Amino acid sequence: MGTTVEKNTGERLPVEIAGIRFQNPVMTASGTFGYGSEFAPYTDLNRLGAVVVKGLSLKPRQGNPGPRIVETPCGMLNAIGLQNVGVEAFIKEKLPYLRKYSTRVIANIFGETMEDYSEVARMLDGVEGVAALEVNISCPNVKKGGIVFGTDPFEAAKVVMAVKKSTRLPVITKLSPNVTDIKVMVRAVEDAGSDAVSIINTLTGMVVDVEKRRPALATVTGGLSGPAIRPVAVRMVWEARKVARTPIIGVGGIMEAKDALEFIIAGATAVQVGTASFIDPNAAVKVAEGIAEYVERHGTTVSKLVGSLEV
Amino acid sequence: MGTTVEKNTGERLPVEIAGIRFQNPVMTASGTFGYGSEFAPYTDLNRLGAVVVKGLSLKPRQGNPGPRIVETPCGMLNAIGLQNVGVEAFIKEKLPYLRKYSTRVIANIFGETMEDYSEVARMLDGVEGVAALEVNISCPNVKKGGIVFGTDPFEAAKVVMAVKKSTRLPVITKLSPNVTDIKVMVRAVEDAGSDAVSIINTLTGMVVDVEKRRPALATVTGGLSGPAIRPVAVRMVWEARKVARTPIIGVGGIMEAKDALEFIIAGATAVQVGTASFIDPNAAVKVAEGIAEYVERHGTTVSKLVGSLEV
Amino acid sequence: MESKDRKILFNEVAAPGCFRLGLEWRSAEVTPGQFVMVRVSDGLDPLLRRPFGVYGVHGGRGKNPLKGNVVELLYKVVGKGTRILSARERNESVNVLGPLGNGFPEAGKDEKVIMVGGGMGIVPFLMLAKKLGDGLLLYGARGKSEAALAKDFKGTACRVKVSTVDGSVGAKGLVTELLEREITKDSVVYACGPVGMLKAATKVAAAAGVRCHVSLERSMACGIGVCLGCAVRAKTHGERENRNYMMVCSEGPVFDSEDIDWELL
Amino acid sequence: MESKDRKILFNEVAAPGCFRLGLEWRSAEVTPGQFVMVRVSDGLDPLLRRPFGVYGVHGGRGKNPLKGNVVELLYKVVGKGTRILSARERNESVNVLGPLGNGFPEAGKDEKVIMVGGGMGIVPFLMLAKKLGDGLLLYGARGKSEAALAKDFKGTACRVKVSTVDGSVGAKGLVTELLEREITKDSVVYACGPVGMLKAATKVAAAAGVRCHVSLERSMACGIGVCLGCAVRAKTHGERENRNYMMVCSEGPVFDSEDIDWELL
Ligand SMILES: Cc1cc2nc3c(=O)[nH]c(=O)nc-3n(C[C@H](O)[C@H](O)[C@H](O)COP(=O)(O)OP(=O)(O)OC[C@H]3O[C@@H](n4cnc5c(N)ncnc54)[C@H](O)[C@@H]3O)c2cc1C
Ligand SMILES: Cc1cc2nc3c(=O)[nH]c(=O)nc-3n(C[C@H](O)[C@H](O)[C@H](O)COP(=O)(O)OP(=O)(O)OC[C@H]3O[C@@H](n4cnc5c(N)ncnc54)[C@H](O)[C@@H]3O)c2cc1C
Ligand SMILES: Cc1cc2nc3c(=O)[nH]c(=O)nc-3n(C[C@H](O)[C@H](O)[C@H](O)COP(=O)(O)O)c2cc1C
Ligand SMILES: Cc1cc2nc3c(=O)[nH]c(=O)nc-3n(C[C@H](O)[C@H](O)[C@H](O)COP(=O)(O)O)c2cc1C
Ligand code: FES
Ligand code: FES
Repeated sequence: MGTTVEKNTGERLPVEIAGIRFQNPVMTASGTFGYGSEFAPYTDLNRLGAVVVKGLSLKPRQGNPGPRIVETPCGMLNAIGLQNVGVEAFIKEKLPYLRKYSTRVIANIFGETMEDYSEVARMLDGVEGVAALEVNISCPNVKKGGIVFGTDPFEAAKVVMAVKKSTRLPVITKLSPNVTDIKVMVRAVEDAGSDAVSIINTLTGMVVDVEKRRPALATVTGGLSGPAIRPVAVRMVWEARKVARTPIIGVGGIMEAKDALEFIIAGATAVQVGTASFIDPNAAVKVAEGIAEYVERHGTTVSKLVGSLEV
Repeated sequence: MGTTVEKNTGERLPVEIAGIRFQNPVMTASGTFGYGSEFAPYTDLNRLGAVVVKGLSLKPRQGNPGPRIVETPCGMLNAIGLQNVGVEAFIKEKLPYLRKYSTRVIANIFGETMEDYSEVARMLDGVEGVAALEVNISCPNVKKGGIVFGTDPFEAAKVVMAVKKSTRLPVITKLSPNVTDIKVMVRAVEDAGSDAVSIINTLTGMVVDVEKRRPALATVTGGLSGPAIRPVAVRMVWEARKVARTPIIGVGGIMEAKDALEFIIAGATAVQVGTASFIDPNAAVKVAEGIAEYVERHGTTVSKLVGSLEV
Repeated sequence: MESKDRKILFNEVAAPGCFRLGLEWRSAEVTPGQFVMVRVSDGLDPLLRRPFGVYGVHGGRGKNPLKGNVVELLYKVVGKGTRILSARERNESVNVLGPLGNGFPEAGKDEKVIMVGGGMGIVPFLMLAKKLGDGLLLYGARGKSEAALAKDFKGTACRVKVSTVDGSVGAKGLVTELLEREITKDSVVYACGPVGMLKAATKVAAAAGVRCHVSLERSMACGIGVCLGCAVRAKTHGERENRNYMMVCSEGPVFDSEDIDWELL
Repeated sequence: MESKDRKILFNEVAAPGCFRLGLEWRSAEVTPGQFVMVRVSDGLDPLLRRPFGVYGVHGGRGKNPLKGNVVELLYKVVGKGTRILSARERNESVNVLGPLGNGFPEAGKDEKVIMVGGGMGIVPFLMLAKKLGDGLLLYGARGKSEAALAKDFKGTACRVKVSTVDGSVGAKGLVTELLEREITKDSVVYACGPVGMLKAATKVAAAAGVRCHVSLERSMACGIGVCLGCAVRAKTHGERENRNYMMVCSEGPVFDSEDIDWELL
């Protein structure tokens, strides 16, 4: 399943995904860790498994009007609108900083058309310091009336194929939870050549300001993240594990090591910490520390824990 | 849209669904209010819009082994397994008590086969004191390998048709949120004759006990309810409103009047209070009181508020 | 059977990590073994109430130990909810639902009561001891500091024997080993504590041919028999046909140990 | 720029519904107008930190009003988070991230500073007044009790004029009407308060042909420029092409009022 137990080194934390070795299974989730540098004053980037950067598009994007965020019970809704500096500025202005660290960098990418995806992938191909691409398919396909790529297995597969053709980098597909059957999506993107899957992106949600009788977000709906969604995310990882032939990266509501371990035991080879980094900029490193303590205490390794749930 | 503004009476709270008038828009959610009598020591049943009773099946059901519940961030997972006394015992032993109240009674029903659904519906047809049926389609179809009726528009429509044929009572279809597009489900059940829809049942989720490396629930996965899911529920009501021709009953994470008003403004004609009743057995009545205060303060009526969101 | 805000009269350390919580309660009446559901904070996290047994009722007229205007709980900090509760201050209020559940049944005329408490399982027995006016408590404490709780029984006519696994106080070993030594043909056993202890107590009682009543714990959402979340499997099938589960909150928490399917607990 | 547990030295009522919170802070250094993000409780609800401006820094050597070892906040209870914060006690700790943001820019040599504060918008100006050593504060208070906060400026060389809408204290009317009367060609306006007030102050300043800097509030998740949640629309397109949004937390909270697209706020 793409996971190698590092027996010879005796190390407990490293995991392998799509041929890349990560020093520990804890990554930052795209869109919650900027381009990495913003967190350097608060945390030690070298102690992360990987930094996944804010989603990159072909051209810079300005994002949505405000309000863009609203708090919800144990969670938050966001409608940032995928504001980002664009892939070119990322390579020129953001990546050089990240190269100073030993931590892997994963570029999260998205597009509004198949061509966009291909083109962004091509531009990142062979760029020093980028270890893999994570393809965000939870975006509306502007050519198909805004239907989200990630909720249709055929469209999702086409995006993955387009990206795979444009790069030699390992491709991680980030799946949307807003689907009836996550297993169908996993199979579709794996058949299209995806090397790993990240599960889950945000659930679509909405908050109404009842005094104003208006949506709390300018875009009406937004993406729900944070601990509120964790049970849904863990369930989807567990379902996906039953059919997946490639490694799974678990995401959704991880606040502490115990939460990350839920995902790993349910079948994730690695995890991403998202919203938690807003509340504690050192959260991801603390999660890694907590996992280290757990595997030590249980005399096991992360790789052995993956999918070790007894049902 | 099935909603009549009670202009002549000047009353602010009543709503109408499928030709039935409810004195206020607040109902109890199935499975969270027993058969009503259990709450009589704590709350005034006469002040509710309706009592929706625990899901009824043809035969009594024993439910799942424990653990059946686990707390989650701002929510809970349950895997009760639809334990209930069966439709016959309900009519004989539970309903007579509820008839003493002026509050409407809605019988929530489910089955494992189409025939089950028909049969339960038939048994409740013409029974005094039952105002409507709410059909829970979030159940596995044992004849189709356990695929959930409520995640397939064709199966869902077939269930609704079967029930409609077996009863003259108004039929409310309770939809599952575990679908890619709630609009497709709304259209399917409406075309099949459903008189109203309840949105949403629980989201499927899972919790892992990381020390034991076992699922926290005996059934591995369970239904997520409580405030954590409210943003998803409100969003689905709003999406459904765009296509629905029948009234919507909003359910999911309502703890106080403000939460209920989110649903109403987004498009729900009535609401159901679920998990909140566990935390405060008087929660539903308090929600009704808070809605009364709001419509008074805003000089409006509930019927006028329905779907009044300005986007 | 009320859901009410109750003023905190005291909330103080009883033993390390263990607190006594006193609640103002107009005319409380509690059966030993009953419990209450406490909403530890008004926020949404933790969402659900937490169940706690009643440790005592004070301030009643005529010294009836089951009636009074102060309800005392004894709880151990084990997680988020109990941690938050332990930080609540005097004069603040907490919402409390209860008293709930059945409590321990009356002992027969000729039965001699042996109470077996493990850890916080001691809670229901202080009231029971006061009510009985005699009896024997076998208390399996986790260590010296927990064992000190036995002092609370000084005012009762109940004999107390303590055991600790490490022998630091009282007999060394399991409390059910004490039970084996003390049990007689005319005993009735009332047990409360970890499942392992309850199973062992059940066996000892069965071997001696006497009745055993156990107080069970399950995760609870409602406490009043409606969520059906706290189910335990019943052993007696025939009589209870089509109703193999019992709710700990509303049919218990005290059960005849013979009614429980221990294999499935 | 740190995320740290800070001991609460005091948390006391400053005016009805309004609290002063003192935090132990080893060598704090704050620019007037900066803010901190406070985690009001360790629980998950509320989940996000809450932003508060810094009201004062005390205990510094050499009486530098921008340095010290106590950071004081002034906050109003408006919802769940501030209610929980107001219940936190002395000697407890809260986790605080900051100081964050840019703060107010230096005034030009010949500029006379007019500070315009509405409600809690008074917060950044106490430090600014101390730093400036002179200046004029126009304070639109919500009523008598809030107006009492003006007393805190007694120790500064800053003149204070209060207005209330009902005229219960100071001038009757809007604080921006006071501004219209006080503004001159060599003024520079610093404003903090509700959006309506900021818009009006911007207009008054523009009419007088002077600079106006405003401190904005938006819902915030991170406070450090990464979630991109606190965006406001910039007016100046040319220069900022493809970058029409500014982040209030990291590029503000203080902006030149000309840079803001007020229509879209
Ligand atoms: C009828 C009944 C009476 C009880 N009486 C008492 C009492 O008098 N004094 C007392 O200290 N405790 C009592 N308990 C246990 C008490 O309810 C739990 O310790 C408490 O709910 C834990 O809440 P928490 O948020 O601190 O822990 P959580 O964060 O919810 O859990 C922390 C740890 O405690 C365990 N836990 C959670 N709930 C329970 C439970 N219901 N039973 C056992 N372990 C649990 C969890 O598995 C976990 O390992 C009683 C439980 C029941 C069902
Ligand atoms: C940079 C900055 C500095 C601030 N400085 C101060 C200060 O010095 N003193 C002070 O009292 N307050 C200040 N605020 C406002 C303060 O952050 C909010 O009042 C607080 O977050 C409300 O939290 P709550 O949980 O109590 O309210 P919530 O339950 O979150 O909301 C209650 C009500 O307050 C409103 N509200 C929520 N957040 C904000 C916000 N950021 N701004 C305005 N209204 C809001 C909501 O719309 C709602 O109507 C500042 C805000 C920002 C962005
Ligand atoms: C403010 C914000 C911005 C996000 N931006 C992106 C993004 O650009 N690309 C992406 O694939 N996911 C994005 N996400 C989703 C997260 O990476 C993650 O999948 C989700 O938040 C669930 O994890 P969490 O609960 O730990 O936050 C964003 C999430 C948030 C909260
Ligand atoms: C313990 C429990 C049992 C439930 N049983 C049923 C049921 O029998 N039939 C049904 O249609 N829904 C059932 N539900 C779903 C609720 O009616 C409701 O749709 C869901 O809990 C979301 O609302 P809430 O967040 O307000 O609880 C149950 C929910 C819970 C928590
Ligand atoms: S806790 Fe709900 S039925 Fe027992
Ligand atoms: S609050 Fe996150 S970018 Fe400003």
